[in-house]
Amino acid sequence: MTDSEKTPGGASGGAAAGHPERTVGHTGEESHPPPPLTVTDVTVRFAGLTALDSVSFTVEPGSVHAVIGPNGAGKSTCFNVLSGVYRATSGSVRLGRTELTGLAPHRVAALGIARTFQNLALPPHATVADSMLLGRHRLTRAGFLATGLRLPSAAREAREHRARVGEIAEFVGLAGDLDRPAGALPYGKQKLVELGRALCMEPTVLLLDEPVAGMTADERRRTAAVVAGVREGLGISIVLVEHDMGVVMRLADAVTVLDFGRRIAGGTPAQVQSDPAVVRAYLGESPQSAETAANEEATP
Amino acid sequence: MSDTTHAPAKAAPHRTPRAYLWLAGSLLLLALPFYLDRFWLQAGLFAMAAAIGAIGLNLLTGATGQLSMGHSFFLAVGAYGYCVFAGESGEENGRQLTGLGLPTWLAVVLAVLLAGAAGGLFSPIAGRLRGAYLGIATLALIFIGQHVLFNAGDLTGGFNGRDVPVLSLFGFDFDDTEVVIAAVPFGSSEKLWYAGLFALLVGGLFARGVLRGRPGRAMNAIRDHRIAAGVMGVPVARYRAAVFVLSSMYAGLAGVLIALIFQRTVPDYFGMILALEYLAMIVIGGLGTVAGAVVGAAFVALLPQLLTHYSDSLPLVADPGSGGVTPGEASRYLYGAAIVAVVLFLPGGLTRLSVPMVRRFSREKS
Amino acid sequence: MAALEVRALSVGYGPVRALHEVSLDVPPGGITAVLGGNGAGKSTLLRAISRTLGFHRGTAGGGTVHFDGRPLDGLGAAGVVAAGVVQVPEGRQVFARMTVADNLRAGALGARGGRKRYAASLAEVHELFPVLADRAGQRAGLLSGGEQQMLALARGLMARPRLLLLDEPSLGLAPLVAARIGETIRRINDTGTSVLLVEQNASMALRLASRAYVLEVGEVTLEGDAAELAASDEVRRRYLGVVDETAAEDADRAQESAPVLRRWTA
Amino acid sequence: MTTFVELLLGGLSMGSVYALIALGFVVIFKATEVVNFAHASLLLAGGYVTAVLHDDIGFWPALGVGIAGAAVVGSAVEYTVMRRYRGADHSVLAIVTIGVDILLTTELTRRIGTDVLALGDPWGDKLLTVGDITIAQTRVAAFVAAALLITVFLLAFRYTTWGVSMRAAAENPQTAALMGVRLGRVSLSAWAVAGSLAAVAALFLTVFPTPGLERATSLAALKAFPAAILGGLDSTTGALAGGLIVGVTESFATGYQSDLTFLGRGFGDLAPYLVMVAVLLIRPAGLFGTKELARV
Amino acid sequence: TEGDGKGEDAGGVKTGQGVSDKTISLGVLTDMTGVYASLGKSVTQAQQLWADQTNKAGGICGRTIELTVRDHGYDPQKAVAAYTELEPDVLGFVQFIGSPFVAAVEKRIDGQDKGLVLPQAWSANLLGSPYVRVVGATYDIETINAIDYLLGNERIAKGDKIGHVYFEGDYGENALVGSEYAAEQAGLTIVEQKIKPTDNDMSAQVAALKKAGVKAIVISAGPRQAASLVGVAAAGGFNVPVVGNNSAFAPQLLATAAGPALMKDYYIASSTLPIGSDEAAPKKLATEYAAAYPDDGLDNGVVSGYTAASLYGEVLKKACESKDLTREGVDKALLGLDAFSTGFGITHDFSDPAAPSTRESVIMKPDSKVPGGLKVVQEARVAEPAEGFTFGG
Ligand SMILES: Nc1ncnc2c1ncn2[C@@H]1O[C@H](COP(=O)(O)OP(=O)(O)OP(=O)(O)O)[C@@H](O)[C@H]1O
Ligand SMILES: Nc1ncnc2c1ncn2[C@@H]1O[C@H](COP(=O)(O)OP(=O)(O)OP(=O)(O)O)[C@@H](O)[C@H]1O
Ligand SMILES: [Mg+2]
Ligand SMILES: [Mg+2]
Repeated sequence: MTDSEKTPGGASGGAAAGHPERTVGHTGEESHPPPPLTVTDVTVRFAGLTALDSVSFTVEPGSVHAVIGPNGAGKSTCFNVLSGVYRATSGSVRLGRTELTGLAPHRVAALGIARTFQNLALPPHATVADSMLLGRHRLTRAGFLATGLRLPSAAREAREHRARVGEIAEFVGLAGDLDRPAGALPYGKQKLVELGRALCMEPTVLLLDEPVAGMTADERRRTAAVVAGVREGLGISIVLVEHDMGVVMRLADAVTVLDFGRRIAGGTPAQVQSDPAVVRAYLGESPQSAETAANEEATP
Repeated sequence: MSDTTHAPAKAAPHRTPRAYLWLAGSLLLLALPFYLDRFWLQAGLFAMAAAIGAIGLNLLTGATGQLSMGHSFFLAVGAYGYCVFAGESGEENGRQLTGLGLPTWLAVVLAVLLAGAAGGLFSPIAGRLRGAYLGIATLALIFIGQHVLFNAGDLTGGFNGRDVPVLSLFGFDFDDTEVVIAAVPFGSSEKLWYAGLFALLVGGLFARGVLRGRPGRAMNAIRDHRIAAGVMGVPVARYRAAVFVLSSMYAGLAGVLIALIFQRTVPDYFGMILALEYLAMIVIGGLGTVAGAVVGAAFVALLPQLLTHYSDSLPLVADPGSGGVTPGEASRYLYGAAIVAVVLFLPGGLTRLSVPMVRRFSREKS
Repeated sequence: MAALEVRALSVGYGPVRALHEVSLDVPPGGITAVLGGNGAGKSTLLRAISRTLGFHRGTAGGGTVHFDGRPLDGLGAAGVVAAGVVQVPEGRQVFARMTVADNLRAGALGARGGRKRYAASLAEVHELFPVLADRAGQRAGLLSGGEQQMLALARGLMARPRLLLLDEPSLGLAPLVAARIGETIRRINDTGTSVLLVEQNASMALRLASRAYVLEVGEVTLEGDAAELAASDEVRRRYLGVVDETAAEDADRAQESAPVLRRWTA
Repeated sequence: MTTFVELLLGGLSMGSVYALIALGFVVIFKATEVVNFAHASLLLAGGYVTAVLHDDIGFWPALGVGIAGAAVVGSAVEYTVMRRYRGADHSVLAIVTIGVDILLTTELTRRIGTDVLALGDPWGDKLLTVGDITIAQTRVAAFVAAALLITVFLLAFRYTTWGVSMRAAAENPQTAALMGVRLGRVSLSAWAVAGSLAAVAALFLTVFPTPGLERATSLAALKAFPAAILGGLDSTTGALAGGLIVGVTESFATGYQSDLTFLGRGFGDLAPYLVMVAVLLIRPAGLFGTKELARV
Repeated sequence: TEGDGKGEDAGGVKTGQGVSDKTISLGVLTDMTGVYASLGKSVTQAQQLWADQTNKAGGICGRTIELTVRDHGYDPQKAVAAYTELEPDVLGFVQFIGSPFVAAVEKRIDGQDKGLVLPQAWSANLLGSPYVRVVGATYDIETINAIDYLLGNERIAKGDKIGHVYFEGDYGENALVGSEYAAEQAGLTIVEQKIKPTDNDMSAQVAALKKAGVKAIVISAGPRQAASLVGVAAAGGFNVPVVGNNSAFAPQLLATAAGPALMKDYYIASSTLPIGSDEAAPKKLATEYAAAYPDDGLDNGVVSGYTAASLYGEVLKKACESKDLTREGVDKALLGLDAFSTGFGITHDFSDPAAPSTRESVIMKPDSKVPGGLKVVQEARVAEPAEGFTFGG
């Protein structure tokens, strides 16, 4: 396994997230790192087609692991398996020692695996704050009785968690929009709400499906910084699906490349980018790809 | 449910004027039995019962998105449950009836629980169905209910129903033996008025708390995007079932109250029309909120009463027989028109009348 | 005279003001690009042109839109399509419960011309996105994000529009496909279709377009020849993501000042 | 044995009438995803027009006018009421149709008053006898009519863009509009069609063996609910299948009532609903309805 | 003003609720928009007619009669509400359609209200209350008489099977009690077919009864069901006599496809002469009603409505003589009334609240030529099994 060779601390990609030693410090003493997420021989079949074909990879604790590949390669399907939305036809997913395969989504969530959706899954009329508070569901306890009878415990809980939601909104840059219905936000902002909602779950593993889609270059940079900040601040593992190679390059410690449901390559961003198979299947012969194209523009 | 999101502090400013309204309103409600005659009190009581039931339905349909056209079934369970639990076994016009003769307060509790259980039994089916399919499937409940009511004679009394045991709490009977309070003779309606008011208040506050709290958010999430809700950690199936039980319990309570008002259960009452009226209530009032349910219930329950009461003086009605529009018909017209008009001019329900200003408030705050 | 003329267009969503006095042209047979950040009003602009603001409780607060000298203001959404202006909406918006094939049929609803024409268009889009041919029978909602984006685009093309409004066509597409989209846009443009292109992949947009506009918080802040704009610092930094020294510094400063989320303890 | 066959045939023929009503639901649901409670009153309208006219202009013209009339009523409802609610929640729209139904039904029952109106159909109480099996000609006619109409619709949906426009409009009005679908026209046509279907159904509901059209006729529309659902609310074939199943179930449950006494008497009305629930448990979207998606 | 004028008037007549010096007001709880609309309309109009006539003739006890009508459209809630609304302001109720609702308020009537209520229903369940009084033979007895008619004319004999198609609810099920009793007396077997008011097509029922091989059919349902049943049976060559209760016929049916079949071998049992009879009283009523409501048909609802109203009138007169127009007075007056006849072929005896006011039934046969569509085939008489029969006993 090439990707397991390098520790997230020394991640060359980690440079973007700034000061390596601090990152180490974070994933190191300050907190026990999250357990590794191991995907082994996962196969998913739908009537007629194989979306995932015995795919295996490991997400090292506290690392950013990118999964890339052509459209329809099986990336989101992979996420759906990790988050319990789809049940793998065969193979297994483990978080540390706990088996995830076959668990219902809410059980997976309970283990601290949070995700964002590629096609937005935000209730358009609910306010941003509400959507984010929903993310706190697994961390809160107040049930029908407690809330119905307005027990003080419920009130206290609500207060604390609203405060935290505020912090997270501040962090992703939604502080101003908390009271607006998500449907009224522009596409890019809605993407951020999804990110915020996932963060509200205080995850140990964060699955991001195309977090920067529909953003301008510097918005992408900012979002990338946010993601880096998450990894830095919380030291959690992040699985990233993204077509913007620039962002992938900047954030990822390790990359797994899928094509037609098969894992065709893996390793450091640099290794992958120069891998002929990847270039053929995904990046295209021409040196440019979405983001690097920009640099090429800059130097005519 | 926009104002759910403000921290209490934020909500504070526009609370005070409301508080006064609440106070005035509750005083009025408490005073009414001293001024209104039985007819109006009864109308009010029907409205209260309806409101309780509607709150339940709004939890289910409005907040969780499980369309139910079978609500009246659970009302029936409540009503008849109470009769069976509280009633004595014995002969009642030519029928041998079974009853457990439990103390009435206990019977109320058990009836409510029974309704909840009925809901719980149906929830696995409900869990598999969505939208209109669930709606029509729940219709089946009504037909089953009617069938049982008519055929399980020794429990339900068949077509002519059975007498409803008088509710008595701490030795105080809610019956027609007149108690004179402040020179006003108190009959069953006057007494029940306060019981109903209390039940509605408690039920309303409880539901409001639920809707504005963690369960409420989970319910809305299930309504808006089931998969996402699951991924966010909401046990979807369990919640859907729980809400079904809760809403059935509200229906059960409403059923008990209705039984007490009728003083005799009438099987024909718990039919499809009633179920649809409940649906109308929450839509007219506003989906997913307690206020919506209450306002809608008042509207749907009281309007026909008003219309029939003043039917003689309605515009262009002819007295019965003289061929023209009879009062009955006139009130039907107005009722139908009212439903269409309300939904047309107040999309989002009657309660939307107030919400916009609240919204603006919160905007300025943030 | 321009194919599409937008003059002093203002749009609001209830209290929210989304567009203010926006004017822009799409030359006949030309490609015009619109850049802008989140919430700049790009989608709103397209909605205003395709007369679908109503669906978002938005209202045009003034200004005019002309296509080939004909005012579009009076028309309904369908009327605009009949006039030959077709929008590919943001965020895919495929008919999830309908099959891929039916989605494409739906796309052709607004098109003039009979079965032959239809067959021809179908062949084209299939050749452009082979996956749509393979999945003809699959329900659109089950496609992958990118596949849905392809479908949305293909569906737009089925209408054989005279003016094509594209809202972030390359959203969620693999680089290879994104590049191909670029070529496609140029190709249909060569066949005489004018294009109004909203695209976050600014480099591609500017490469394709002849004219370009930059929208910020609902107002046009920059406009002109695409190449010129591509050269301007502002655009280079904000939309092309070119990190020259100064930019790099403040980018880093941004990094430093970027709030760091502390762990939650409770 | 003959009883069995007679019950079966009776059930099938009655079922085909339910199928016609169900098809009315289906068309409107396809186009708007609204469960239309006003269908009962459309039925009454169509029947009423036919009934009052047949004496003067003869049966077939009267039927024609009746169908047209119901179509007009349907369109009027769409144009004056439903159109105003575009984009509203579906359960809201359902309630609106209830309001509309109250209005229409009140008006029509007022006109019908206490009469039982004959529709002057050519079949009267004539029977068709094969061996020792007899069945009313009206029912044969109903069966044929239903089969014809449903085939027509299947073809229409397959070979015209109408079906696609409908489904597009129903699933996502905004995008449909972007495709050039004229939402107004689509739902208008749907309501018109539903109306005329209701009129045809009304005819077969009120001719022999039922005495004629009167105020309670519309109640029969309720029977079409389980039919439409268990067939699949958005499926034409489903409407047919559902209708027939409901018809047959009902017929058997009634005919063999004395053998089913343990279920309690008067089981006939309940049976279709039980069958419906059973079917839904296995196929939550009905026999032919489109399943809902599970993909994010 | 009007209403609780407790006390006495100048003439020393004690008065109570609903009686003022000028007026006696009576309540009418009817259904003119619901399932029983056709019945409700006729009954109400007939009673309105009676009130007008009485007032023209100088009223009763120097007071004019006032009818307050409430149309509950067969909705329990509205019905109970309407009763609650009118009860304080009226002396009693000349009409109360929907016996489930009567049952619903019976406790209050017997308990404190004590106003005289004449329901338009003939279910034996209503017997027993001194205030809720059924005018005519109850369904069970009516059915016994009907079956006896078939026996008497040798249409059926010991050992035969007869079918009974009946409504769910008090009407049908009370009739069933009667038919079962009659069957047991005459050694017949009943084949039951329970239906709901929404069933309009009796094909399945007929098929079932045919299979069972019944020799005759009793129908205790609405006019529509009767028409369908008779029509289907006849068309299918299943030629057995059919008898129905008084509610199982409406003249409008004769115009429908089933008309001929109905006139062939269908019989109705009822506790009044048909309005089409050429006795004096029915004739008079027919002409006057037709004059008052030219565009409404004549049916038995008119007769029973009118009968009930005139009974009330009779009782009021007696109460007036004994100078007591309070509810108690009225109830007492009624109990004293043991031979009441309005010339509709039957004398009623109201002295025993537990017994129906009569056990006689007239047997009639549809005939399109006479107004009201019914002609008498057997004068009022009591079948001897009916003599001994007591409900629930
Ligand atoms: N529920 C399903 N039923 C049938 N096919 C499915 C289902 N879910 C996914 N697929 C198919 O599996 C393949 C992989 O889909 P997936 O969404 O994982 O692709 P992806 O890698 O996310 O592509 P993109 O980058 O465009 O999002 C696609 O071809 C899709 O059509
Ligand atoms: N339905 C709506 N209701 C209220 N405000 C809205 C609505 N849709 C958009 N807005 C507001 O209008 C402004 C412009 O939104 P718009 O979607 O046009 O931006 P955009 O340029 O398309 O952004 P993006 O690139 O993220 O799609 C934003 O401030 C947004 O909040
Ligand atoms: Mg994907
Ligand atoms: Mg946009």
